[in-house]
Amino acid sequence: MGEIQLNDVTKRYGDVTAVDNMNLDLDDGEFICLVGPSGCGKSTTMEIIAGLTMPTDGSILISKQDVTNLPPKDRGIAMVFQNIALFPHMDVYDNISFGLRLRNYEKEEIDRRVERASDIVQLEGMLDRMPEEMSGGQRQRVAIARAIVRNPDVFLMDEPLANLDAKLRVHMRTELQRLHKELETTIVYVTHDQAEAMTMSDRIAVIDSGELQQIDPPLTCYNEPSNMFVAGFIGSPSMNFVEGTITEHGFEAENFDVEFEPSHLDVSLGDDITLGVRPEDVYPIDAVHSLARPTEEIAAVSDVLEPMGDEVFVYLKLEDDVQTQIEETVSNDQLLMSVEPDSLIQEDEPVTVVLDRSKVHLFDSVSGTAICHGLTPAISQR
Amino acid sequence: MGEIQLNDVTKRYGDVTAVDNMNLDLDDGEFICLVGPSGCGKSTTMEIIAGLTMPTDGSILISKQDVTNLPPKDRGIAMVFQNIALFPHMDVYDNISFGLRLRNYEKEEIDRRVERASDIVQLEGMLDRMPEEMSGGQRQRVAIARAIVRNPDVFLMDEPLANLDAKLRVHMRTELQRLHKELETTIVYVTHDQAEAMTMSDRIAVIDSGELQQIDPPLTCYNEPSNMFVAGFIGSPSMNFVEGTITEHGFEAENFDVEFEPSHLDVSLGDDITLGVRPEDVYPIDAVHSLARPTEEIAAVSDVLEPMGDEVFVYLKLEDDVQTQIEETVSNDQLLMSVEPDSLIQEDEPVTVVLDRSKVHLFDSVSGTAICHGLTPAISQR
Amino acid sequence: TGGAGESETTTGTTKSSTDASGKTVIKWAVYPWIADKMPELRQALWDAGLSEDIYLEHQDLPGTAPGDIRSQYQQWLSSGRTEPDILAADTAFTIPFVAQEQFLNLSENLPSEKLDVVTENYASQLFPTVRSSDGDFYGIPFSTDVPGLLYRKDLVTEAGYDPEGENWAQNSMTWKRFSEIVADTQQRTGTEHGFVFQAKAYEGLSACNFNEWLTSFGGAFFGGRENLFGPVGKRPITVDESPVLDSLRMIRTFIHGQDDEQSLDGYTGGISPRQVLQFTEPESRTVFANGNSVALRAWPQAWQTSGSEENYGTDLGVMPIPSGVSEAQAKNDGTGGIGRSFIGGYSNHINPHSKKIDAAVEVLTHMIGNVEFRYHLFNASVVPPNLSMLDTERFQNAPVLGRYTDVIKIHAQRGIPRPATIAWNPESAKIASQVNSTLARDATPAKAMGTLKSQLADIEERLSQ
Amino acid sequence: MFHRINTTLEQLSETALRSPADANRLVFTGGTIVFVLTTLFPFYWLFVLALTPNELISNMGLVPKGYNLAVFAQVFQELPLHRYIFNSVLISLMVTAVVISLGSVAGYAFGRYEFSGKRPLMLIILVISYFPPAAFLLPLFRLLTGSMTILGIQTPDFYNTPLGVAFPLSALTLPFAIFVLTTFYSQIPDGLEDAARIEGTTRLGALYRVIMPLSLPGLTTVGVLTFITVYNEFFFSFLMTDGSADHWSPLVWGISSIIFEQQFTTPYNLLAAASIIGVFPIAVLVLFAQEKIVSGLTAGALKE
Amino acid sequence: MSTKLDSVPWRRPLRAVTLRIEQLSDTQFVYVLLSPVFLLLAVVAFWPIVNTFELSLHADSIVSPDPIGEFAGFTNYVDLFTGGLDALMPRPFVSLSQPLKSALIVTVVFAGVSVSIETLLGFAQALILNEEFRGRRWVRLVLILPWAVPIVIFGTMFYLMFNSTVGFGSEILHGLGLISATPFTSTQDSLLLLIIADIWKTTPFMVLLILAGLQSINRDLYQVAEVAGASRWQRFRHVTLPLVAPILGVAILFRLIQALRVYGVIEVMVGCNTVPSLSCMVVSTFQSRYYGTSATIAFTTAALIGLVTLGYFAFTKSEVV
Ligand SMILES: Nc1ncnc2c1ncn2[C@@H]1O[C@H](COP(=O)(O)OP(=O)(O)OP(=O)(O)O)[C@@H](O)[C@H]1O
Ligand SMILES: Nc1ncnc2c1ncn2[C@@H]1O[C@H](COP(=O)(O)OP(=O)(O)OP(=O)(O)O)[C@@H](O)[C@H]1O
Ligand SMILES: [Mg+2]
Ligand SMILES: [Mg+2]
Repeated sequence: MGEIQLNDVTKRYGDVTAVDNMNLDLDDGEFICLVGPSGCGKSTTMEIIAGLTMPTDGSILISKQDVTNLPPKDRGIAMVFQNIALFPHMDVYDNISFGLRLRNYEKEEIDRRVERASDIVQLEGMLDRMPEEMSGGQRQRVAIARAIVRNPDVFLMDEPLANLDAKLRVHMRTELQRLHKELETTIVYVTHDQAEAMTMSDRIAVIDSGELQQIDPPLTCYNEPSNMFVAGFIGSPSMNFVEGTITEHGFEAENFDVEFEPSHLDVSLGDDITLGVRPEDVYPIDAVHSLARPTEEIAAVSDVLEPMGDEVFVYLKLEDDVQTQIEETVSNDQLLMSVEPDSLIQEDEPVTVVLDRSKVHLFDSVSGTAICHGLTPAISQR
Repeated sequence: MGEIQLNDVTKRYGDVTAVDNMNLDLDDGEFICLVGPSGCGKSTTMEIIAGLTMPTDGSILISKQDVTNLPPKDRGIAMVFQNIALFPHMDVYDNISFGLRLRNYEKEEIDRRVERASDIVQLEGMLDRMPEEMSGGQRQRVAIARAIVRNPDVFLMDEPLANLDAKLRVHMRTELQRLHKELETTIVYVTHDQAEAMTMSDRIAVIDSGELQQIDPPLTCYNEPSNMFVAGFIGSPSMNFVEGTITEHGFEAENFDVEFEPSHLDVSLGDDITLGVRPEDVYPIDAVHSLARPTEEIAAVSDVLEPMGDEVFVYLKLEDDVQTQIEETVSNDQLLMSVEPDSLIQEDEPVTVVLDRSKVHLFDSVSGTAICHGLTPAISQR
Repeated sequence: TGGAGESETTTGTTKSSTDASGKTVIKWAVYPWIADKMPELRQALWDAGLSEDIYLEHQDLPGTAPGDIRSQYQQWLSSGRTEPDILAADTAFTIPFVAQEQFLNLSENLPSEKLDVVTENYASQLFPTVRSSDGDFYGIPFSTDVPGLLYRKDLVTEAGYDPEGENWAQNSMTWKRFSEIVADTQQRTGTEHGFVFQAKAYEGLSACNFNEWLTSFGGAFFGGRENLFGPVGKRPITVDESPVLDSLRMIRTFIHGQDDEQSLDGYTGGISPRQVLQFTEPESRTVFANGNSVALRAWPQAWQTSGSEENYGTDLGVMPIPSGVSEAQAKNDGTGGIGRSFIGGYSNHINPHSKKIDAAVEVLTHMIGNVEFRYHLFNASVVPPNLSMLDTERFQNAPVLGRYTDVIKIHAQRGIPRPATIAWNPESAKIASQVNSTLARDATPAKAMGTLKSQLADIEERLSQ
Repeated sequence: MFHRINTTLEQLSETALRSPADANRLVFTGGTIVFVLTTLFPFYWLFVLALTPNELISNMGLVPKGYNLAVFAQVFQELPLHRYIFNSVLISLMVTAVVISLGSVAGYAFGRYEFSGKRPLMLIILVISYFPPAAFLLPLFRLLTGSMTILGIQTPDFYNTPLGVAFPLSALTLPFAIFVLTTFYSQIPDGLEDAARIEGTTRLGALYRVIMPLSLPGLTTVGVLTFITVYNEFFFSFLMTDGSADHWSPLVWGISSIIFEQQFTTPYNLLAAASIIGVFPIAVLVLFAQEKIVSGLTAGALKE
Repeated sequence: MSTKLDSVPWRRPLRAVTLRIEQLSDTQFVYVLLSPVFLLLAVVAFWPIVNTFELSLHADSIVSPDPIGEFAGFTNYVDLFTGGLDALMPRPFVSLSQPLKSALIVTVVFAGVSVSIETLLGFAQALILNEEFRGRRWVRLVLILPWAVPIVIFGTMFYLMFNSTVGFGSEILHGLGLISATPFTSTQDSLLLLIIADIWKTTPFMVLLILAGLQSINRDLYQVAEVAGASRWQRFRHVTLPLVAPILGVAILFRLIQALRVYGVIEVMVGCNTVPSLSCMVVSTFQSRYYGTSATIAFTTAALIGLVTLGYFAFTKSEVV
């Protein structure tokens, strides 16, 4: 019940390949988040699982049964659509109960379930509103209620919380998790909210341009991204990347070096390597004592400060004459650091920083594949 | 140019009051975020400014001119709609250039602007796609491009980034900020993303049930929320609230006390008071040394741990036999604490915590109004 | 009007009656206006010995124009419908049906003595349309249709004329004199129009009005009378000859006056409104009925109405169609002189698919020679095919039509039928439009008739037997 | 009805005059009034004809020459108009039902699926409407009056039955319905059908529960147009019934028989009265149906 | 997923069928959907058409009881275009010397003029009915009602209106110098009156369809256009027009086809002799039992309409077919 398997699934629209030879293997009762940049094929994957889109190639199994040619209604799924798709001619009650009415449930049972679902999405007094008379977030909640009112084998949820405010989103997250535990349903979930992906899912599937990049538990993806794409995609703000080469002292970039013994890694001298480090693993020098194994000091100048409430992002220039490009992925001369809000760093002053060795990632610059996660004492040893 | 003033604006749909006697006064060139729970009236406010919805009461001034009865096209606005609403019969290029073509711009000028806008939203090669051939996020980006291609006096953006992934969102944020600086346009922006609201806006307007609660710079809203609603709404995860009463020793709740001299505040003995403290201002006892003025120690038991990558949320039970209710707003017997990911706290073990006195907020339990933000040394002095 | 009370309520087109139950009902598709007379007609048949178990029921004709009825009959008969049992058909279209033996052969079914009655007494002009080439009857003539020239006796008298004294109903009247009288009366009495007739481009123009005009001038469509019924393709076409042209010029003069460059000398013009070019029977009758015209060319139905007590009564005069040239001057035999009216009629036929052929035959048998039956029909303005009946006092004293039996008899003797051959339908259409267009002054009579001649030649050739 | 229209016109002009500056409003109101008047005028004329005693119908002006209201009763004595109307309504309903259901199914197939042969098939259907109805008369009459045997089976005799008219008309009005419904159905966003199917409908279920309700303006229009077309059709009605009210002849037959009744005079007043009465059921239908032609049926459904 | 369907006995076979249908692939499914439609059309439309075509390959039967003459191949068609059949028709098929009196040209002129005007008026009226105003339902009723008048009636109505002995219409138009005093005798005048009558009668057809199209437009798009600065006209030009275009296309297409087949109103109002449309020719030859000729004209008419519609598709780049 509820296992989903995609075998070599490909979907092409003309010359656009929306899903590219995707293989997925989801266990029954798993909570999987699909993440990836806009247009990478998440929704298409969902639609293929649901049976709304026929794959160009490949087959789909649900509950160990080949459903590639089965209509959606026989696949035992419920879905929250990215575009919400309420039935505009039905009021909220009818929208939510649509699937139940189709299945000829008893009136009382329907009422009970609708009440419970509308309670969960906090739409109690609104059952007789028409979709047109509701706000964007309210509509989205109706869509969620419509899905959860049923007991399918699989839930597909495409950005179900995108239009909800932070508090409601936290609430909904909890409810969905509770539901997941209660019904032991397999859930495939698309979200752009990292927190959501991290907290809710058993595994995260990272997709880029229709190709599956990594499917692993959230912390594995965060801490051991299998390639630069995943590393850069997971975590917000994004990981810092600095390009350099392997010398016999370790890693050498334009503006700083990190020393280690290259022979302990699967690299050759002169290889183009990219070093990755997350903003929270960059420390001002006065915090060096809290680090077991810091790197060598790096001289920089603070450029822009972005206070976020609970933390402050500091954009560091490694060279003096560059303009900070806040959104660039790989930039050899700047670093983003996150510090506590009570930090004393001001804009435009020299700052010396260090990295946490155990949190430094190395990637092959050409293929992007991860070479190592954390310069363990063994590697660092020269 | 670009000042917006709402005077006593009310919008009722039947018995639903979507906007309730709203007064707003936005300066020219200001970047304002409207935030509030789903259904609180943000979109309606936007539509009223745009002229798409006639207010039941009140008047609207744009650029000091009364526009209450002016049609949208004469108000000098561009808008990104919450529901996107692309023209289904036009390709991306035509959608983006629509406003320009209406104004008979030169072909080259249109091309130039469309190219620039599509560049900003990273839709370069997609100008000849039809909306139906695009993903949700791509459509939303077209909607953004359609707005920014023009030079209006006012931008209205209703959750323009809701369907974009984190990286793209960061990129778009920067671009919008740059645009804002360049054009010096007034921007009214709805977002559910706290980070967006905090980093982008000059001021945040917090709305609840159609009523304006506070309009202030982001950090003011964060640090000095004018009432419990704002305090609870701004910041994610939400502020902890604990109900108690004023005794002669200060604040006394069921499970802990915070001592101070009540007479220094505008309260009377026996008043019902709610204490608010953000998760990041709750510290495990071993971090007490980093605090200038901690409160008294509070005994608790860790319940659920939520690792978020760069931090970990710890749900604390103040009493032993309660069930953690992750989403409840006011709960006298639990606290949420955010700690570094390398913290050693495990689930289900006793933890002693302290609060940062300078970050403790007190609210009137009945009206919700803030009484004080931070127990300054003067207040704490008994 | 409404139902005449009693059991006979008028229910749409099929008149059913309660006393038909248990009897053999024979459905008879025939003129709608005799529906009211059905009880009397039925009784007359029974009185003549028809079994009382046979109940004759009226059914409306499926249309007004002969074309409608023809195509409907065509559908019914070629698909083998069993009803109606008896079909009344316009002589305009019976020829193909007879030729194709789509009706029951009555010579084989009717008692021969009755058929003899028909051959001996009925107007012979009607026979070509009901008999096949070998002489068998496929239908029995049912009515004779003749028009007349209606005029307002009161008006002409007022203008100083004496219709009774001059016996207009029987004595010779030329178009020339007619036009003078009409113009004079029109002027003296201040009547809007003088003479109205039917000149719309329709069957009634080609078969009737135009046919009458040209015949009164001694002209003919296809040479003489003997060619009227063929042979198609092997007869001369004479529509471009001068009598025909003269007749057209006369009518143009009536309409457009002497100023028309094609006007006919000696005729008084301006007596007919241009509107006649779009008139069929109802429009022209309305003008006359409203007192806006001195004279009208019309069918007995109209005589009956206009001559009734509540209308003009005895102020209505009817005279035969005037003459263009005298019979002696006429180019063709049987043309010229007065009373060269159109003569048509209806005949009854039996549906060979009927389930009640015997009863239907019985009905027809008892119609033949049944004076009572005829009399009732006459009162419904149906002129009998057996014209000798009109000589009886009974008919001559009949309420309205009786007054005009003289005219009917003259017309019945001197009238000319339409040249109803298999080619007539297309020919009729061409004739009507050419005549209408020359009357509208779109072409000279010579040119129009020239065109018509070649058109008719095409048709004759295409359909030559 | 006329009273209501008058008051509407008054209101329209009133609003126009209150803010004369608003040229748009004025043009709009003016246009509406002109359209309403020109449209109503022939009806008014029909009314004038009905009220004028027949013998007075000539050189008519703008007002009736008499007020012979009895004509409306008289026409019921002349012919069972109610029965004719009933026949027409019944046949129209039958055809409309068939056309809507078959047309919907075909419109759904054509409007929402791409398949090989789609365009040729649509063209073939369209071709039917190229032919003048007369082209069908001969074969259809034989087919539907039991005069043919196909594969040894005698075809049924529908002469003088509602089916005789309904059958051919269903087929001949179908192409139009299919094209219109195809157009409307193809415009319903895919997302809504997807949602219905996820909720558990079959494809046809989605058609019935979502696509058809959301195409209500189009569906109503097709229904109304088909109904009226059939109600007023004369070619096949004359072919397949004998004109008797008891034999399922439709209204047009009945009205025409007023003309046939008398060869040489046409009782125009009766004709006009019968027409006014005959148009009445349709007026009622249109009045109710137009409420279904409403805008914004898909509002609030999608975010895209 | 419990369902109560099975407990209703008669539904079980139905359910089995729907289940089967649901399992079909899209293409199979579509053909299953279309089969009843094509079955009906095959019997009641295609078969008669084929039959009629066969008829057109036979000579007319002039004297024999058999209504169908001998096989003649395509001679009827050849004759039609070379004028050989003109003899059997009230008016020539096509004649350059008398363009307005030939069937083809009259038909095309009628269709072209009336459909263009109906489209414009229909659009204007639909736009009015699309607005919200008090009494809209009544105005809608009024504007749609002409379509409800049977052809016999409305033909007679207009005939009487322009008949100089009854109505005053021709006097007015005559006074304006538009027509002669007896318009029904002239093809030109009759054509004009016919077009006026047809416009009155069939504009509602366009109105209804366009209105339905207008009402189906997503209102959000107007908001977007308004905010983008579109004037009333621009909203019409850039939003309304392209979005009703599909249904407008269908409406024009079918109006065009109907107009090219015009018959009834001509017969009733002005007579087929005065305004000889193609369908008039079909009917008149049919009624004369020239079945071969009639079928030939019918097929030629259909082919002509086909040609016009193909031209229309090309011109509008329509996606309809
Ligand atoms: N047409 C309407 N009829 C009745 N109520 C309406 C209508 N439109 C909006 N509302 C109500 O007005 C309130 C405000 O709606 P609005 O769209 O402004 O909310 P919002 O703040 O944008 O919410 P969200 O974040 O969910 O988009 C909501 O409670 C909504 O249900
Ligand atoms: N009908 C179509 N024709 C052509 N390309 C299409 C079509 N539908 C989707 N695509 C393309 O396929 C790719 C995948 O689309 P999909 O909707 O799956 O993206 P997504 O991951 O859901 O993106 P988002 O986060 O923006 O919703 C996109 O690049 C999109 O442009
Ligand atoms: Mg998507
Ligand atoms: Mg909103």
